[in-house]
Amino acid sequence: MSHISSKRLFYTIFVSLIILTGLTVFVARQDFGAMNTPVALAIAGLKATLVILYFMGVRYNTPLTKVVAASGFVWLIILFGMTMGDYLTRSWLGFPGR
Amino acid sequence: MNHDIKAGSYLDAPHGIASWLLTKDHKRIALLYLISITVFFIIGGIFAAGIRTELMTPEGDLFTADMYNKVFTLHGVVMIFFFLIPSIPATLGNFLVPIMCGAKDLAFPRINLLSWYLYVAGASLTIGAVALGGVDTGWTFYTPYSSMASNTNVTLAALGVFIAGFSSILTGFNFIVTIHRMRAPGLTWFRMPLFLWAHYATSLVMILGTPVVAITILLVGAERALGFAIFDPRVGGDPVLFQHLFWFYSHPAVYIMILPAMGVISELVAAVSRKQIFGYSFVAYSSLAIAIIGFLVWGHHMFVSSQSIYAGLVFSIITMIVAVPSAVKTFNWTATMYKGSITWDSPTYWVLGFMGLFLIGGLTGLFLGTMGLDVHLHDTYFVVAHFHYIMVGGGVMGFLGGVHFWWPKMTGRIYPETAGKIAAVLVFVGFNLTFFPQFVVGYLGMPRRYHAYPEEFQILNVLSTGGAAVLGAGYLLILAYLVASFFKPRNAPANPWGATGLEWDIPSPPTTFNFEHDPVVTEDAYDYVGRARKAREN
Amino acid sequence: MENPNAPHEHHPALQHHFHSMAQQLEASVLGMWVFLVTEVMFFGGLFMAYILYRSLYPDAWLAGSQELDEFLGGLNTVVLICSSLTMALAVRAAQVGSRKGQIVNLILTIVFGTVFLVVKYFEYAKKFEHHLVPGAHFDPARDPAQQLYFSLYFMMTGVHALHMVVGIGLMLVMLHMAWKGRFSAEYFAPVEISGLYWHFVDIVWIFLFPLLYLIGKHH
Amino acid sequence: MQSSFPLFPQAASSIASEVDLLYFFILAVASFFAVLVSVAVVFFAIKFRRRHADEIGHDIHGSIALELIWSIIPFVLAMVMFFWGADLYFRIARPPADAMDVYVVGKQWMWKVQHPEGVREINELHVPLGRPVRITLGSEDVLHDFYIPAFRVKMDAVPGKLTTLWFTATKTGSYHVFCAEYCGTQHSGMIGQVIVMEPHDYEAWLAGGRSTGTAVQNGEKLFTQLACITCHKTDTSGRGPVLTGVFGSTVQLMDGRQVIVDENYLRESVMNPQAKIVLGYQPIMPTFQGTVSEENLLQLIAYIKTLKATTPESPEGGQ
Ligand code: HEA
Ligand code: HEA
Ligand code: HEC
Ligand code: CUA
Ligand SMILES: [Cu+2]
Repeated sequence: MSHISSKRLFYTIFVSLIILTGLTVFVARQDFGAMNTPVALAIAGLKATLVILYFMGVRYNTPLTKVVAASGFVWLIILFGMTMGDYLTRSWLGFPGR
Repeated sequence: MNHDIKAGSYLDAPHGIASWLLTKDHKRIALLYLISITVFFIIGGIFAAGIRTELMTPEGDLFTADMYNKVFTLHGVVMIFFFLIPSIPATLGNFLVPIMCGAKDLAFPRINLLSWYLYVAGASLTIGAVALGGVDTGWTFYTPYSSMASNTNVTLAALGVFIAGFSSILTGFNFIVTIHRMRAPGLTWFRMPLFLWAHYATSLVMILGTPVVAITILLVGAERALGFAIFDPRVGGDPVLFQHLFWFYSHPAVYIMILPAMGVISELVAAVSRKQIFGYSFVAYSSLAIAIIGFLVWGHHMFVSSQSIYAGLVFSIITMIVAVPSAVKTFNWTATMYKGSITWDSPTYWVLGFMGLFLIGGLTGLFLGTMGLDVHLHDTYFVVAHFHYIMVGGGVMGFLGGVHFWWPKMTGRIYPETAGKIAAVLVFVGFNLTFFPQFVVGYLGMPRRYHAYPEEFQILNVLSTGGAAVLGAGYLLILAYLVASFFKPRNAPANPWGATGLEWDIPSPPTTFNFEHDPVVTEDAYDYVGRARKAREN
Repeated sequence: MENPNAPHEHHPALQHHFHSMAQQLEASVLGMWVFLVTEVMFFGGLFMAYILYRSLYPDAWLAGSQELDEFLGGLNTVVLICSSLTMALAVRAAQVGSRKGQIVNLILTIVFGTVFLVVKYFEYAKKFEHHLVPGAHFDPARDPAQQLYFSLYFMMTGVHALHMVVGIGLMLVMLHMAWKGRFSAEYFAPVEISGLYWHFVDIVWIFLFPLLYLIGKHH
Repeated sequence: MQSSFPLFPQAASSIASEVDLLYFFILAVASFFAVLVSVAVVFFAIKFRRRHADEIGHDIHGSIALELIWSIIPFVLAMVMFFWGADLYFRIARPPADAMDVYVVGKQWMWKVQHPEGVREINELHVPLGRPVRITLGSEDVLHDFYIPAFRVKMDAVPGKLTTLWFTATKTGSYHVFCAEYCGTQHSGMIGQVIVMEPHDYEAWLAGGRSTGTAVQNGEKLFTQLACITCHKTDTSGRGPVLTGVFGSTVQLMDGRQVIVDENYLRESVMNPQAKIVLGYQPIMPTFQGTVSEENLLQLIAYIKTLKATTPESPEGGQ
């Protein structure tokens, strides 16, 4: 926590973030078919990771902070996964509402 | 042990109303909470009395249908959000978590006070909604009824619940940081009292689940107030999505209600038996297991909601799995009593009552978790009986047990033992008389939230109402002697039960900063044997 | 590092119930992270609705997204990234004890945040003009399922904007404290945790931008 | 009929006794544990009561073997319950192929029933003994739930979609129908009766009822009245797809997805036509949300389902 990052590191991250923003806008104009959204999300995820690790300093933080930071996302996956698990298996039985 | 007023007790230190309303002392905030939740328990209880009186006869004669709907909605909302969820954590938890950690206060005292104010604000809004004519959606706020059909004060009540949600988030957040960062030297995780483990697990649920229900309720509010469309079937929205979001919180929330009670019972069982808890680490880990696996079962409230059958299968099997840690706890408590030295003071009565009622409540959860059977049981009085057995039989009994156990510590006063025992028996008997018939009437098929019902259900309903009167009398008795104890001298000894734990090493009531010297922990929790040995050596 | 037994340093900002400044800092940082977890779950509910409806009504999402101004969205993304940089620099300035650095960077952060909100205001105004606000005045010629898209658009960006407003308020407090020279190498917890909050708000936008603005730009 | 003080519900459907069997199994397991633990706790509390003020308990810390035993046994029992219950649920969910169709719509605060032959009733449902009945449920407004305790079946009626429920009645008589999902003021008044009749009585009842045309005939009429027919023709000259044989087929959508046409797809196609656009067509079909009631919708669906081979007039409405 008392870790102090260099200004240089911050500028590097900043430039990477701007480049990645340009990249999302660019790839949005390409058609990857079903991969459009995953590509956009991958870039957003990468940007978020950079912010979390360096701007927010998780990289230099205690393991506990790392676990806490990760847990929110794990719980999101539970929420999304199990709810969509319901919708994606609807009507498999072939009777409405089952 | 005969000095009347102990110098420096947190109850006296600064005087005046402002010193209470602006206090940052966790113990005073605990008392503020204790008073407020008692008020809401009484309000919720009056609504319950209304429900039971109406249901004495099959016709709807006491209330109009709309009125009845408002009564049970407010009964549920008040009891869940303004009584049971804050009950143990915000009172006993607030009081004991820092002391058990050996700390002077919670990590964020000011936020702790804020949490109480948020609670009061949320509760006031909901009471405001009552004053303006009530709410009639049921505590579950199911869409599209809540978003489109109901013309009562849903938005206001929902806002109240939303704000109260943040008060519970803040409590959980304070506990987690305190338990991680404020423990006394030597107090390792596996030396912590199980009460702390239970509160840690509860806090996890509070911070991970509550925000989801908050945003969901906000969405319902946006539909009503701004005309947005989120769950609106007319434009393709899905009302069932609301149920997913709601239960994602509200199932884990039932563990917010029971885990702290389990923590209390773990303390009480060890103390009344003067014995090391049986299988300490299993009891500790089972709290975490319940909190975490409890997040994966919410769909068991939706077996007939048109949820996919395959999703239902997954939710059902995990529901059955999450019953196992509760079983582990129950058996460990039982085994703790084996070869203990068991007192028959009033806390013991609450422990026994809790065990019996929680057991029935939990076991009937298994009926509901079984898909084929839940088709018949869903939304009948069987469910009502199930959750009252756990929440009132387990949660409230645990809470009252804790209050009786720590009352001398919190207030420095002693209540009359005999009255305590009579009250416990009254509550136990009254409770069973109220809710056991509901299992029967539920399997017969009586749906819940019914203002009038077919005649053949009447006898069971009359029994239930009679039981509620006994139950109510029990609660009133407790209220009476606890309030009366305030008029008696403050003469409770520091450790009336001869129990272990940091809180029993300090005066009753504690001083403002809890400890004169920062404690250093050198023994396991519940080390009665070690203490006895030391006493002998000295 | 649990319960460091360090001797009392008696820093004026040390609260009575902590043993040391280190313990106090660790507690507040952990606290902020725990709070951010609740924030993740809070937005999570909205993202859940987004995922479901997008998978049910891909066409409505495509059509809705085409109504958003990609340039303004992109601009705001860049503005927020700039603000995150100045925020990180402000925290660093506090850590190294540079009062001037704190003040300059905090002001910049506030300015960027305000620019973001102003841009957002113009975007919202356009939606009203084009009858894209769900409810009574929604353009009846449009597929009704687009109301779901726009409801979520307004909820997500609205709640995000609200967080920005809170963030700016927080920054003003920090600026005041920095002005008074409260922060030092020993005591910078308030800036540090406000910074965490600010970065989090930025992260939310990093996801909102592609998910709301960039769907189907390849058409 | 029921006695005036029953303690156990009548079992009047083929599934009821199966549900009861599972109930008794779990009841036995639960009672066993409830008695075991309660007796143990009370027994210990008496046997090991404190004899003098300074007494403490024995130095016992735990036992891994016991922990395993009392996790594994409940786990195994819980799994038995799960598999049994899941299997039962499949049987409750899956109607037999030869079930007769009945359409039920929930509306604040009544149940509207439509028999395939066209007879309609409100808050009453007449069914023949021994014949599987499949109910397709819709809702006009909010959530409701069609619940027949004597049959041990229940299903939510969800606005915006259709759901199914089935049973085979095994005893004549009349049984409660309850609305089991809270739906507002008269939720507790949204009750009715299922009347189970001998098959020939049922035929007689049907014949005596005022039929306003079969569901299919009504659907066909609506199909013309609502001008569906102007776009959906029997040849490919219409602006919309041909609907003959569409039910049960797989349709290719514009966005690349494929859907199997079931009742809910048909429903959505009428109420929210823009949601799924058939490949090769323009999104020009107007929405009938607000124009077509849920009941009429069920008739339209019944009609479209019969558009199979050459005889669109076939009256049995979805056998
Ligand atoms: C404190 C609150 C609380 C708690 C702890 C629980 C605990 C459990 N609940 Fe309950 N429940 C509610 C409160 C609670 N519930 C409420 C409020 C509702 C209704 C909401 C509404 O609709 O308004 C509800 C509804 C509800 C339903 C939905 C019913 C329906 O609407 O159709 C289901 C279904 O699975 C269920 C199951 C369970 C199970 C399996 C447990 C388990 O965790 C119980 C585990 C405990 C034990 C099993 C006992 C101890 C074990 C032994 C002694 C060993 C023997 C064990 C085995 C053989 C496995 N509950
Ligand atoms: C912590 C939670 C909690 C608690 C403590 C209680 C306590 C009680 N509850 Fe409640 N209950 C719920 C949570 C709780 N309930 C919830 C969540 C619902 C679902 C709501 C919904 O469907 O949305 C519900 C629903 C519910 C119903 C079903 C209503 C319906 O579906 O139509 C009933 C019916 O009997 C009932 C009864 C009682 C009784 C008799 C008590 C008793 O324990 C109360 C005892 C207290 C008193 C009785 C007051 C004090 C005494 C007096 C003032 C003396 C005079 C008394 C008499 C003359 C009777 N409750
Ligand atoms: C203005 C012309 C028009 C009218 C009127 C119209 N439809 Fe359509 N319908 C279409 C078009 C075009 C499509 C294909 C594009 C789509 O899926 O929306 C379609 C699709 C359908 C489908 C899905 C068919 C498939 O192959 O998947 C059904 C079912 C349907 N319509 C039923 C009806 C019914 C019932 C009515 C009257 C209540 C009706 N339509 C009125 C134009 C129309
Ligand atoms: Cu319809 Cu309840
Ligand atoms: Cu549950």
